Amino acid sequence: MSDVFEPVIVGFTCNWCSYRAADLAGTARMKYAPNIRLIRLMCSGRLDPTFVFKALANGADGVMITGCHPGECHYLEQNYKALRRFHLMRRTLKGLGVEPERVKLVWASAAEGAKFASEVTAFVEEIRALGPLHWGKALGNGSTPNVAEEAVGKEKMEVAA
Amino acid sequence: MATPQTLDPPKAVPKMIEDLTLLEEVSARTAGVSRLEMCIQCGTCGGSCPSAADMDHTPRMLFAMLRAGMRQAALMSNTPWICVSCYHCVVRCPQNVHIADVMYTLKGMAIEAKLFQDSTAPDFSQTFVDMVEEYGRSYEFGLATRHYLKHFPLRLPGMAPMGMGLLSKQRMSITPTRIKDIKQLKAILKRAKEIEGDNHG
Amino acid sequence: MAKYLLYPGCSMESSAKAYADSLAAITKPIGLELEEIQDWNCCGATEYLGISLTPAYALITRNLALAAQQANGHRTVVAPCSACYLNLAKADYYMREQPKLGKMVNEALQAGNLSYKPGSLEIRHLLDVIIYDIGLENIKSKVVRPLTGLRVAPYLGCMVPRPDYEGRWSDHEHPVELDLLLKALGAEVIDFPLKTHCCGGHMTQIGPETAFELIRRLIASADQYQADLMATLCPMCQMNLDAYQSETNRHFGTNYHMPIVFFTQLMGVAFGIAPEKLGFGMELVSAKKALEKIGLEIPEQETLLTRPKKAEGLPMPKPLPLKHQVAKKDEVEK
Amino acid sequence: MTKTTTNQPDGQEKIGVYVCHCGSNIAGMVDVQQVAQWAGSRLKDRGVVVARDYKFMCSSLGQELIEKDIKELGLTRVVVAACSPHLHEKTFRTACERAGLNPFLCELVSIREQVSWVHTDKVVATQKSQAVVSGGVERVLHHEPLEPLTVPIHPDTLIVGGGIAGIQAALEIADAGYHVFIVEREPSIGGHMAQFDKTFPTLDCAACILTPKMVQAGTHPNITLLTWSEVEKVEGYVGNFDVTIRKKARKVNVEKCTGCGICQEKCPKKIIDDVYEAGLGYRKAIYTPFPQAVPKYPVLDVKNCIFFEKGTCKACQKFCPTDAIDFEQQDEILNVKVGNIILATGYDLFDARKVTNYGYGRLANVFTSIEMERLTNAAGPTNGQIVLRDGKTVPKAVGIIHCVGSRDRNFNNYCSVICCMQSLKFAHLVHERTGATVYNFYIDMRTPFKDYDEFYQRVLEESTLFVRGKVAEVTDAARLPGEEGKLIIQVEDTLAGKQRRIPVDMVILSTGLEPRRDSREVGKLFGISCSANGWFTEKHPKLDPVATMTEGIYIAGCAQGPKDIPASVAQGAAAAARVLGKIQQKEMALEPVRASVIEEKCSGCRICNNLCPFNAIFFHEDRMVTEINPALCQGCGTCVAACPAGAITGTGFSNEQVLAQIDGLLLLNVGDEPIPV
Amino acid sequence: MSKPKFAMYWAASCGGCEIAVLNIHEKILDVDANFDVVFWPVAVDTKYKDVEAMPDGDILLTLFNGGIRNDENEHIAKLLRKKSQILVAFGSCACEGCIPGLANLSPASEIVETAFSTVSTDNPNNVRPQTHYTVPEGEIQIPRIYPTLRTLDQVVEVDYYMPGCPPESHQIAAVVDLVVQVLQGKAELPPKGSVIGAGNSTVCDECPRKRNVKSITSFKRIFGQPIDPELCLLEQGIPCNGIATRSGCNARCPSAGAQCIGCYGPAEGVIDYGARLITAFASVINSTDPEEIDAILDGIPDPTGQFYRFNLAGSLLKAGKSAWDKA
Repeated sequence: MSDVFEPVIVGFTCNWCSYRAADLAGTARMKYAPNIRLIRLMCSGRLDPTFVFKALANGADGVMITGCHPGECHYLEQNYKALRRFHLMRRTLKGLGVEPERVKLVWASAAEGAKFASEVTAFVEEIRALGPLHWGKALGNGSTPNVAEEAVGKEKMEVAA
Repeated sequence: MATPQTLDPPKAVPKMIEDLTLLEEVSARTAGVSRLEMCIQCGTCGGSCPSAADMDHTPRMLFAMLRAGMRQAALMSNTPWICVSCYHCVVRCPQNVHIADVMYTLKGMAIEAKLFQDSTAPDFSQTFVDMVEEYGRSYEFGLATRHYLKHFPLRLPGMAPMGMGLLSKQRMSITPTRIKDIKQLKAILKRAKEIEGDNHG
Repeated sequence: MAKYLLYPGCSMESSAKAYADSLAAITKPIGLELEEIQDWNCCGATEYLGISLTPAYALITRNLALAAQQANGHRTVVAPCSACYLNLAKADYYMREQPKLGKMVNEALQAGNLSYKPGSLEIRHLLDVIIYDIGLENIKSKVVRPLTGLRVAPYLGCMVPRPDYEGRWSDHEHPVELDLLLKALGAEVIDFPLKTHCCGGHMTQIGPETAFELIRRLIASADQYQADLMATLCPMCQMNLDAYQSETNRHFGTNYHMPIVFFTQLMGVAFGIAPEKLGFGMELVSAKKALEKIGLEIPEQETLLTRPKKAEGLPMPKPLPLKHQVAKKDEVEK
Repeated sequence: MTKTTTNQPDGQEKIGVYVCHCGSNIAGMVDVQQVAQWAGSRLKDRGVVVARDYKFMCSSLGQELIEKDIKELGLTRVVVAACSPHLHEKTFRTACERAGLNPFLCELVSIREQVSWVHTDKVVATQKSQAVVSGGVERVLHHEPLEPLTVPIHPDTLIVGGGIAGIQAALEIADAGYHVFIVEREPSIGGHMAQFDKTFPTLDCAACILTPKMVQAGTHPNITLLTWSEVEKVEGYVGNFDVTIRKKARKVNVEKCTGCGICQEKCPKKIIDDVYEAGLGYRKAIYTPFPQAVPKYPVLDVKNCIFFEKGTCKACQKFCPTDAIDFEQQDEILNVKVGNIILATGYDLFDARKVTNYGYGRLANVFTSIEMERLTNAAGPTNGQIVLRDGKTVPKAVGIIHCVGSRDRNFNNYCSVICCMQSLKFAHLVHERTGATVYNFYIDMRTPFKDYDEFYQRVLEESTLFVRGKVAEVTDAARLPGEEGKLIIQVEDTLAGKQRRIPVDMVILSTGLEPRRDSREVGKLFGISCSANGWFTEKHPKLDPVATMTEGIYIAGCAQGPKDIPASVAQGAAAAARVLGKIQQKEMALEPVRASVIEEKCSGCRICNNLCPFNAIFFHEDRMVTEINPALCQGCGTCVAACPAGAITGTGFSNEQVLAQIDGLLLLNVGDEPIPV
Repeated sequence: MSKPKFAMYWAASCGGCEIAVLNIHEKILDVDANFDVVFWPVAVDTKYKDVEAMPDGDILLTLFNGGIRNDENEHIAKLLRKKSQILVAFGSCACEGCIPGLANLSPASEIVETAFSTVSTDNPNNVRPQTHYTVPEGEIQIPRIYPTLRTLDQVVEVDYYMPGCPPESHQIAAVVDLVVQVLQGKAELPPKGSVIGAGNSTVCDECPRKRNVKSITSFKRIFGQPIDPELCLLEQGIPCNGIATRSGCNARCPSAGAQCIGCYGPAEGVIDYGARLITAFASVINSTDPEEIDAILDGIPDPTGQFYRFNLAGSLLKAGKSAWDKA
C-alpha cells in the first residue's frame, strides 16, 4: 500500500442515468480514480440512508449518490425525494461529528460520462483531503475497545496536588 | 476643494494581437452577472438603442469585438459614452445580458487605459464624481459651468438664459451643499478605491 | 399608517424644487408619512458607475446603511428620483446576485463603521408607493378639482420601469400606473407611445446634439397627440425636457411649447392646493395656459390623433390582463 | 440489536463465478485469472464452488460453459464479471434459464465499463475487480427466483386530441381492425390545421388534404368520436386502463340533428370567435366551428345563449326542423376500457400581447400568425383578402417578425421550429395576393427538411426583403417624415451594422408554439412527465420518441414538442404502430422488479401514500394498511426506502441484496482491510 | 424441589427499569412465588463473589438492564452470561444504549472532564478518578471507563430483547406470565434472539389519531401552538417518531398529546432506527427546492438527538466521530 491515503468510496447510481453515465465514461475510455465501487439502484429514490451508514460503518471513507437531473427523473420525481433525504442525512451526520462532505449527491444524466468521471475524481480528492474515516477499525464489528488509560489520559489519573 | 482633474488626450497605443482574456475581464469587472458570453448577436440592443445613430458601433458589434479580443478598438469606441442608460436593451435582450452595466464597465476600463477619442464624457463623469467626493452631493451649478466652459464654450451664451432661468427660479444654487459626515464618506471611498485597486490592478 | 424612509436625492433640493414642494404639499392629504434619511449622500447618478465599480456601489450603499440604522421596523425606502431609485435598487439587487460585490462594498463601508445586509431594505419609487400603498380609491376621494379636459402625456422615462429587478411595475414598455393615477385625478390621459423612452439623460451635458434629438422625439410626439402638458416623475427628465426645450427648438428650428410638470404637482392641483404651493412657475416652459384649461369645457376635436378604437372592421384582441400587483387592486382594474 | 457483520450463508447455495476477458478489453487491464482464482479460494466459504475465466463469456461457447456447470455442478447462483448489465444481463439470464435456473438468480457485474476501461493500473484494477466480484457474490446470495407478471392487453385504444396527429393515429389503428376512441375538447376534430389556409412548403390547401381524413375518421366503423368531451380520470395500467370521460352537453340531440345549420342561421346572438377564427371573426351562440366540421352537429354555448341568460328566445328550437335542440340535456359520464392511450393534445399559441414592444393588442395593424392564417383563408372573415384591421385597406408594405416569444428568455427559450417556414409562407402569400413590399426580420433562418430551403429560395426570388436582426420595437410614434400614420419597425440590421426604422402598414408576428396551458395537469392525469418547458417527455429522445415512461401511454404531435405537419403525421403513425404492436402481443410481461407491503408490519402510518407518481400505492381505510398494485408499480423502490417500519420490500433490489453487496464490495465478507487500493 | 433462580442487574442505566419491574404490582409476587431471587443488587444483598461461586448456567433467568460503559459492566455482563440460561437485554439501555448511549457523541475524556470540572461539580482540588488508589483502609479500585458505551449484545450473546424506557409494566407482567407458563410446561419460549414484550409493528398501529396522506411544509415544536387532538401529530408538523418506533406501549405518548420519542426502538427487522426516520420524514416534505427543503429541515434543530435519542449505541455508526476517533 502506498503511504498516500487512498480513500474508499462507495457509489450508489441510478440505473437509468448515472449508471449509464458510468458506462459511457467506460466506452469513451475516460480515466478516473479507481477508489470508487458502484452499486446499481433502480433510482436514486431507492437510496435508503441505511445503505450510507452501513457503508461508512464498514470502512468506506465517503459515499457518492448519483441520480437523474431534477425534472429528468426516469420515475418522474423520485430524485427529489432522494434530494430531501440527502439533506436530512447530511444534517444527521454533522450531528454525529462526521464531515457532511463525506456524502455527496451528484446529478448526472446518461449523456454525462465526462461529468461522471470528473465528479468521481474530484470527490476522491475531496475525501483524500478530509482524511480517513477508519470507522470500521475503531468500533466496527465488536472489536474490543481499548480502555480507560486512553479515554482518560494517564496524566489526568494523578490527583492535582 | 480638489482642483478639477482633467484627463489627457489618448496616447497612441501599439496594435494589439487578439486578446482572448478581454471578454472574461469585462465580465469579471461588471456588477452582477453580465451573461456577456450568452450574446447571440441578434441585434435587439442595437435596434432598441435611442442614441445608436451617434455610436461608432452598435452594442451588438461591440460585444462581437470583445469576443474577438479587439481591446483597443473596443475601449476606443464611443458607444459606452453615448449610452443613455435607458435599459431598453436590457429588458428586451432575449439572452438577458446586463448590457447597460457592461457599458459602465467599459467606460471604467477605457478611462483606466486612457483610451477614448473625446474627453468630454469622461471629463464630465470625473468632474461630477470629484464634486460628489468633495461635498457628498452633486453641485449642478459648479458642474454645469465648469463643464460647459471647458467643452462647449460656444454654447454657453445659448445656455445662459437657461442658466439664469434656473438661478432666478432657485432651481440651481450657486453654493454647494456639503453633507455633515463628509469624513466618513471620504474614508469609505478611500477604502473602496483600495479594494478596487487590489481587485483589478 | 405606513411610515417610509425618504431618499430625496440632490435634485430635489435644486433643479427639482417643484417636485419637492409639491410632494411636501400632498403628503398630508393622502396620509403619506415620510422620514428623510439623515445625512444621505449623492447616489452618483449615472456617472460614478462608469468610473469605478466598488467606490460607486459603496457611495450608493452608504445611504442604505444609514437608512437601515434609522429604520426601526419600517424597511421601505422611497425615492422620488428615477436615477436615485434605480441606483439604490440596483446596488441592493446586485449585492444579492453577486455576494462578492456585497463583500467588497461592506469592506469599504467598514472604513466608516457602517455595514449593510443586502435585501434588508425594500427600495421603491414614490409613484409605486402612492399607487399600491395609498391606493387610487383613496386618491380619488381627495380630488376636489378634477383635471377634466386637461390632456396629459404621462411620461415615466427609463429608470423607473426598467430594469425593474423586483417586478414592481405592470410593464417595462407601457406601464399603466401613471396613466391610472392621472385618470384618477380626472385628467384626459393620452396613450403616449414614448412614455418610457429616453429624455437624453446626461447627454445634454456631454453630447447635446444627441440629447436634443431625443428631447425632440418626446416633445414632438406629445405635441402630435395635442397634449397640454407632460407629467413626469423624474427630475432629470423634467430638467432635460423643460430647461433644454428652447435650445432644442433653436437646434431644429421648431417651436414647441410643451410644459413639463411633476405628477405630484398635478395631484396637488386636483386636491385643490394653491398652485404656488406646488412649485408652479418654476418651470421654464410655463404651464400657465395649460392650467387655465382646467374646469373649462373643451370642444370635441376630430383631428385629435387617436388609434381606431374597435370600430367597424375586424375586432381587436382583448388587452392582456394586468400583472398581479395591478390586478389585485380591483380599483385599479376599472 | 443492530448487526454490522455479514450474516453467514447457510451453505445451501452453490455459486459459480465467471470472469470474462472480453478479448483484451478486460484482460488487458485486469488479471482475470487472478480474479477467478481469488474468487475460487477466498470466496469459497461464501458458497463459491467454481470460478472460471474465459475469453468471451457472451459467446455461445461461454454461455454453454455456464449452462454445463449449472447442470453438472448444480449451481444455484451465477455471477458473471464482464461488461455492463445494460449490454448482456439478458444474455446471461437467458443462458441460466436454458439450463433450468431461474434467470433472476444470475448477477452480472461490470468490470469492463467500470474497471478495465477507466483505470490505468493493472494491480489496482485487478483488486477492484475482486471487490466487485465479491460484491456480486454477496448480492446474489440474497437473490430470489422471480416470475415476470403478465397482463392481458385490451384491444381498444384511446386517443386524446383530434388534431392531425390524433386523426392519423386513429385511422392507422382503425384500419388495422381495432377500435379507437377519439376524445376531443372542441366541438369538431381537425385541430389547428383546420384553421390554416396553405401549408408549407408545397402550398397545398390545408382543408383540401385535411377534410377527407376528418370525414374518414368521422365515418369509420372502428372509430368512436367523442367531441366536446374531456378525460376526467384514468385508472389501471398498460393493457387495462379504465378511463372516465365527460361528454359535455351539446344541448343538441345528435340522434335527431341533421346538421342542416338552420339553428345557427336563426340564432340572434353573435359572439367573437376566439377559438376557430382566432378572434377575427364571429360565430353564433349555437354553432359548428366551421362548415366542414366533423361531426356536423352544432354545440350550444350556454355562457352566451340568450335563453340561458334571460330565459327567453329559443329561436334555435323554434326553427329546428327535427326538434333536435334539447335545453335540458346534461353532461354525460362515460367509462371506457382501453389497452393503450395516445396523447395528441397539441399546442397553444404564444400570447403575443406579452411582447408589449411589438404592440399587439395596442396597435391595430399588428397581427399574429394565426390571425394571418384566418385572413389568408378563403373561408376566413375576409374571404382570403389580406387587409388591415379596418377591414378594407390593402397594405402596401408588410413586415413579418420571426421568433416572437421563441428563443427569448423573457418568454420561451426554445425554438418553435415552424416559425421560419410559416413566415416565409406568409411572405409569399402577401406578395402573391397584395403585391406589397414584404420584409422578413429573422435572427437565424432555419429551413431544414425536404424542399424547405428551396421554398426560401423561391421567396427570395419574389424579392422579399430579408433583414437579419431581432426587431426591437414596433411603434406608431412617427419620428421622421414618411412615418406618420405608419407602423415603424425599429431594428438593427445586423448585417449592415446599423439601426433602421422601416415604416410599414401591417406587421405580422410569427408567434411561437407553447405547451397546452394544462399540459402538466394532463401529464399528471395520465402519469407521464413534462419537460421543464412543459412538453410531454418521451421515453427516449432519439430511440423511443413516441413512447413514455408509463407503459401503454404514447405521445404524438406537438404535445411532445414543436413540430410541423409532416412530423406530426409521422409521429401519429409511429404511435399507432407501437400500439398495434402491443395489441398483437395480446398479453405482455412486466419486469418483476416490484415493491410489496408486508401487511402485518404495516402500521398504516401513510408515509408512503403520496410517494408514488404511478398511483400504485393505495390505502385500505378499513384495514388501515397500505397495498401496492404490482402492475402499476414501476419498481423505483422509493417507497421501500421510505417505509419507517421496514414493511415494504422490493424484489430485485431488496435491502438484504444491497446491504450484502456493500459488505462484499468492502470485503468484509473475507475479513480483509476494506479494499486495499 | 428448589425454585428456579432469578437475577437482575443494573449496568449503565438510570434504574427506571428496576422501578418498572416493581411496578407490576401483585405480579411481583408471582416472581417471588416462582423464582428464587439470587442476585439483584437493588433488592437483595448478594456479592459478586457469590455469583462467581455459582455453577455455570445455575441462574434460569437474568434481566440485564443498562449498557456497557466500563470494565465492571463488562465483567458482570460476561459473568451473568456464563451463569444464566436465559439472558434478557432488559430495557432500552441494554438493547440499544438509550440515554447513556448519547454519551457516545463525546470522547470519554470529555465526559470525565465534564463530570469532574464543570461548575456543577464541587471539586476544589480538581481531583480525577483513578483506577487504583490507596487509602489507609487499603487499595480501592474504580471501574475504568470505556471510550464508548456498548449495548449488551455487543459484548455478550443475548437470548431475548425487551425494549422500552422503561419497558411497560403490563408488558413485563406478560413476560413474567409467559416464563411462568413455560416453567409449568404450558407454553413454549419464543425463538432465541427475538424481541419479547413488544409488538412487531410500529406505534402508529396502536395510535388512535386520525391520519391522512402526509405532506409537510414545516416542522414545529409541540408546545406554543394549538394541536389538533384528533389528527396525526406528524401531519401537524410535530416530529413524532411513532412511525418508526416499535409498537407495544399502546401509543402512550401520542394518545396523551405528546410526540413519540422512540424509546421502544426500531421495528422488527429494521437495521438502523435513525435511518428509517430520516428517510420517512424527508419523504413527506412537500418541496423540491433545495433552499426551501433546508428551511423546512431547520424545523428539526437537532436531527441526531431526534433520531438517535435511544438508539445511538445500537445504530450502525454506534457513536459520534469524536468518540471513535479517540478509540
